[in-house]
Amino acid sequence: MSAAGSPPVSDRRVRLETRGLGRRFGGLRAVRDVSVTIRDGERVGLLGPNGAGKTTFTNLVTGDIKPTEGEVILDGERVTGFAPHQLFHRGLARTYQVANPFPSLTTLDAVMIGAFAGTRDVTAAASAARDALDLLGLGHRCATEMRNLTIVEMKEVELARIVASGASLVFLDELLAGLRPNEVGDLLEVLDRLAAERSLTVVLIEHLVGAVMTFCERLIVMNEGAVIADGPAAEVAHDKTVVEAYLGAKWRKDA
Amino acid sequence: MLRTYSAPLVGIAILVVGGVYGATSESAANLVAMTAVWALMACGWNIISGYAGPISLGQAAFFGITAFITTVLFAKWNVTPYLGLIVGLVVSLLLATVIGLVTLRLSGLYFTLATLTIPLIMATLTRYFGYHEVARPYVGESLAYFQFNGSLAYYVVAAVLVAGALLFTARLEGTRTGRYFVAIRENERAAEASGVPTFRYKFVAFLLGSVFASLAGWVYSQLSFVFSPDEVYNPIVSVQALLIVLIGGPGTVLGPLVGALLVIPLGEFTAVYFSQLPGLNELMYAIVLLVVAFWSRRGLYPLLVGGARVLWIRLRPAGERPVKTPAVTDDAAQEGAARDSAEVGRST
Amino acid sequence: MILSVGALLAAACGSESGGDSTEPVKVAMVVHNTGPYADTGRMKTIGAQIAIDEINAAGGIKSLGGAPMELVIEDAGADVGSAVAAANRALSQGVVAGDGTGISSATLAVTEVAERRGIPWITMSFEDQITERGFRNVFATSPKTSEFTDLWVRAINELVEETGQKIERVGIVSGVNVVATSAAAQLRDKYAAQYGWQIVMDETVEEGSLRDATPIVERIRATRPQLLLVGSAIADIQKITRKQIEQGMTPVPWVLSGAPYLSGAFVEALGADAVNGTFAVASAAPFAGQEELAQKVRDAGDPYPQQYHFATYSSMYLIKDAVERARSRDPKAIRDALAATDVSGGPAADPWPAQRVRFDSTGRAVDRVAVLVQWQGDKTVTVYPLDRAQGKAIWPTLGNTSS
Amino acid sequence: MVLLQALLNGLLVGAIWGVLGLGKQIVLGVIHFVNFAHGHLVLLAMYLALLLWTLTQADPFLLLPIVVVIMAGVGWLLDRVLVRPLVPRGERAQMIATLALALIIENLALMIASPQPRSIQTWWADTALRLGGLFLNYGQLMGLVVSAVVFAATWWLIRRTPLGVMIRATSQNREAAQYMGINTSRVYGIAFVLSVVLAGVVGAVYIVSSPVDPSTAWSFLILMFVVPVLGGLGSIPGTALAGVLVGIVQVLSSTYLDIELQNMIVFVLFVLFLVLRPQGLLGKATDQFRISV
Repeated sequence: MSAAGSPPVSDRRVRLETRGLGRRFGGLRAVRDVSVTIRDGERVGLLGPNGAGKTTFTNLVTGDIKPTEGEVILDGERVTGFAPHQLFHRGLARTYQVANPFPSLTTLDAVMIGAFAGTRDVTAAASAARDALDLLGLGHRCATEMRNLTIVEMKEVELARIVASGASLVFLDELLAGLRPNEVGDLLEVLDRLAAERSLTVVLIEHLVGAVMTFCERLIVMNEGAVIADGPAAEVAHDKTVVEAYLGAKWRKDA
Repeated sequence: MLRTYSAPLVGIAILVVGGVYGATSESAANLVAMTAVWALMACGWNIISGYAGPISLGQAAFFGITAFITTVLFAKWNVTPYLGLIVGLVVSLLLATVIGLVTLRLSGLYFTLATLTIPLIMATLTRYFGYHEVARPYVGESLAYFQFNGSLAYYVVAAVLVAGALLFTARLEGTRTGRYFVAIRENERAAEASGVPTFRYKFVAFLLGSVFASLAGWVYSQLSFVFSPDEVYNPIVSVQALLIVLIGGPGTVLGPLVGALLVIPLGEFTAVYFSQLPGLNELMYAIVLLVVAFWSRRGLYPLLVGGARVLWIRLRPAGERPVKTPAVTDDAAQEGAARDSAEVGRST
Repeated sequence: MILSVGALLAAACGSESGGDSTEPVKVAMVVHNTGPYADTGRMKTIGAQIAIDEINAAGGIKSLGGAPMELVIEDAGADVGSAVAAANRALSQGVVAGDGTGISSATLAVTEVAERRGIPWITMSFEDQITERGFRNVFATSPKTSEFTDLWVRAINELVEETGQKIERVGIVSGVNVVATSAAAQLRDKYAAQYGWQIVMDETVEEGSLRDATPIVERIRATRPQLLLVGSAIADIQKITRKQIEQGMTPVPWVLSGAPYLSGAFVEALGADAVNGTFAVASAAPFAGQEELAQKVRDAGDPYPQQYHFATYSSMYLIKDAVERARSRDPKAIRDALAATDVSGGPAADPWPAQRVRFDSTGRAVDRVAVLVQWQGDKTVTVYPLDRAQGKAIWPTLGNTSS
Repeated sequence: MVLLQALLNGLLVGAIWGVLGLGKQIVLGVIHFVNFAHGHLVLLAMYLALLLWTLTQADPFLLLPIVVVIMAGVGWLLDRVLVRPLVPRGERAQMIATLALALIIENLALMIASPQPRSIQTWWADTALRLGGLFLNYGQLMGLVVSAVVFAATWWLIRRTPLGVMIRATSQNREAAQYMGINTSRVYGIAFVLSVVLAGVVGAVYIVSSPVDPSTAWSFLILMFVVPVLGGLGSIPGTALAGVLVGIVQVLSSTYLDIELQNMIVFVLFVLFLVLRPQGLLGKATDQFRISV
């Protein structure tokens, strides 16, 4: 189901690369020596038990936290320690576990904030935001305050903000958290459509392994701050260490 | 167009009515003039803390320095207050630049505390260099020296400035900058991750706020006749601005004016009717504040406009507020961060 | 438009005149009834009320057919802003003259309101700027701060000579307020040298912020001043004095200037033992032969009659005298009468050391003498000027003060 | 010699600032509640001690436990009527409400006790222990002892008792604590009462060496925030250290610089710390998350 007809992953352009990325807090190493490469159009699932350092790693990449060691290279540019907004303007966007960052903004305004990455002009940003919302079938919700949306709608607005900003590499942190199984399916279809239409490179940070397996062709598994497996979903899913470390019971259940 | 400026137009109407009332007697004129000055001060705080988020208690610094410069230049070198204002504004902006660059990196309470100390430091320095009380020289009715018998003229000046501030705020709401401000207030980290250069925009808001505070301090120095550091650098000055906006409605165009219309006359009222016993007036004042703190979370302005929505907010029992979405609370940034550190903590 | 209308109305309610004899002559009292200076307001109101009652009991203002006098009291609150508001309220009630506030910053503001509205105003404030702004309607009954230092330094010397001792070494401990700092400055620049005093220690304290008096006491121990001059907040004085006692020293006597060191608050804070022997300088005070008035103050509930009561008592009589001579309720006429004031003796002049009140062209009192009051036990005794003293000053041996 | 005396006095003065900061520390760290009225609770305690002393003439340190008990009651009451409703309402509501509370306490004091400064006289408050050329004021010395005891007790309570575990758990993550079956609102209540009790201790000790008037509380306003921030959020030893540091800075600056500047120097130090070492003297590095995003 993923980007068919495009050249094999290995030949595609490298979007993001981390070299020995790590972060210490006082004594402890929350993330250590993470070196991964993400290529154009890939759909990567970043998995790991609670507290494996997934979010911290994401924060290091997206600039929320400054790394204490290692490098982040985005489209060939060394962006280690850049601020999130700088990376955002370079096409790297993220969502937070927090479902609803801007509760008292209207849906349109919330999306416009992202749209300003493309244009400084308010009307242009507004129309870009409208398009994005229409694309997600939220056109009728433009004037609604975020806090009055359903969980699914909130998450769709998050996606709309990314679309409107024209970002092409997105880190989605627990996008599926708090959704009912059927909702998960629907949202993933939406995401799949977006990814295809806007040729997004997607990294899903998730606990729900089953869902991730249906969407991602590649898995990166972290544990205790380090990458313990990285490769095609099917292989990684059957990798012994991973199964023991994390997937085991859950995976069998889902399969 | 009209939609954008409907609020400021209402405000201007209110200001005109105030002028008519101020014309009835000198004490009425003094009251409306003071109200306008504080509304102006509040507009500044509203931009920093009502729109962009960081809660500043340092506004007295800019209020005071302009009052100081205007008065001292006039008293010592006979410089007209108009020039004094320009010098005051320049110095305020420089000061705001320094303070902003240092303190805006702090978040939440820490920023508030840092800003709280600035005016106290300035008060000490001012006294240290020998300025305890400087009377604004008296030259009688003189346009050249911005001096008029009767406070009504000062009211007119202050009212024009307030009108300007209201129009500016309304215009701001529509712009990208204004939207960025609100995004930062709602959730600084999410705003940053949505491409908002949060520090730069908080800094801009801080500078804007300092300008309004300077203007307010300038008019105030003419209304109170005498500069005294203990007075203009008093934490109460900053707190007053905060209270007015919180009562009027933070992040709304008319909030500062509405708040000032309540708070300042209230102060005057309590001073007149509760002066039998020392402290009784401020006690009454405090009790009203307490009521406000509990009763209306969004301030008075929304109560007047979108009464229904505020009602809905109030009807929600405190306990039921969604804890899972920290963005709802005012210190979302911190809570978000707290989550991270918790996450880090777990990954040990 | 609004401006012109306002100007008209302001002008309209500006000048008051006419009225029949039964209508009371209103006098504004803008004083601090609340906030940190509430004590001064209380004392001034007591003094004024006593005077008003006496005047009315004696048949009011003769030249206006026995019209009674009436106080219009407004609260100047805690800051200049509210003082201005209070003055405006008072002046919009048809007063013919006024008094207040006594606290320099507020007085500077209130007197300007009075000047703009053409209402004659009496204040006991020492602040130089009060009478240096070319105002026509403002009259100050106390000496200027800038001259006062000279006056009380001279007074101290006279008193000491009485005891056959001589002052050579003094220390300055000055709080950060207008009066104190300018007094300290003058001592440094001029008067100390002029009277052969050597300033052996010189400390400036941010009022009430003194955490620990040891550093100062250490300096006292090291430099052994014979007197400590000027003074700061009561809390600071308390700490410094108590700390000396703590370290087994005989506390160096204070000569305090510029804050209310003559109230019950002072003795309450320091304790009778520590306060004993302390001098406070004032511009007015109860003198020998004024026991009756002093008693009236005590009956009004204030055990320590002092300059705030007496100065305000006097200013009511000064206004009364002016209205009598003006034979009118017109503030302008009363202003001119006040400017021409020259009273010797009687209730208007007796509270002042010179027993005479005149104003120079700037509106400042002409006859300027400092008063020295000393705490003897928990009683205050006026000890200077000598000819009107209530009692003799008590001096410790002014020599070696270290233990 | 002078330096030694100065350091000594700094210690004596600072010990009580430590307790002041400790109370604030608990409210900030555990409840995340912005209390601008903490200094005014100290004021309240000072007047309480004064009142009891005027009534009984008993030794202030015998009165201390009584003051503490009364303050505990006050704390309980405030928790019910003020803190619980305000906690979920966020910083802004807390600021207005506690500022209002501060004004109420101050003006009640003004109405009841008048603006005059009042103080307690005791035989030992102004006698000193002499060690060679050094003087140790008995009043302050006892203050030091009391502070030491208070710190030890608080540390033991937080680190060594089940209640302490609950408090720490709640301060880490309220939700999680709730899941673990901790009655967090009760813990909040206890924490707040504890902070008010500490304010009571400060008041009862401070009145002995310093007169009180209604405006005294504002001089605590900054210090009460400075100390916990300087010490590092959540660090009890850090708070003690910070208190002493502030005291020493005050005394040294008044010994060697202008006394007028002593508080300003503390403020400047405070701002510098906020910017340069936001986690404070002994704060954990992860705390910086709460400061720099």
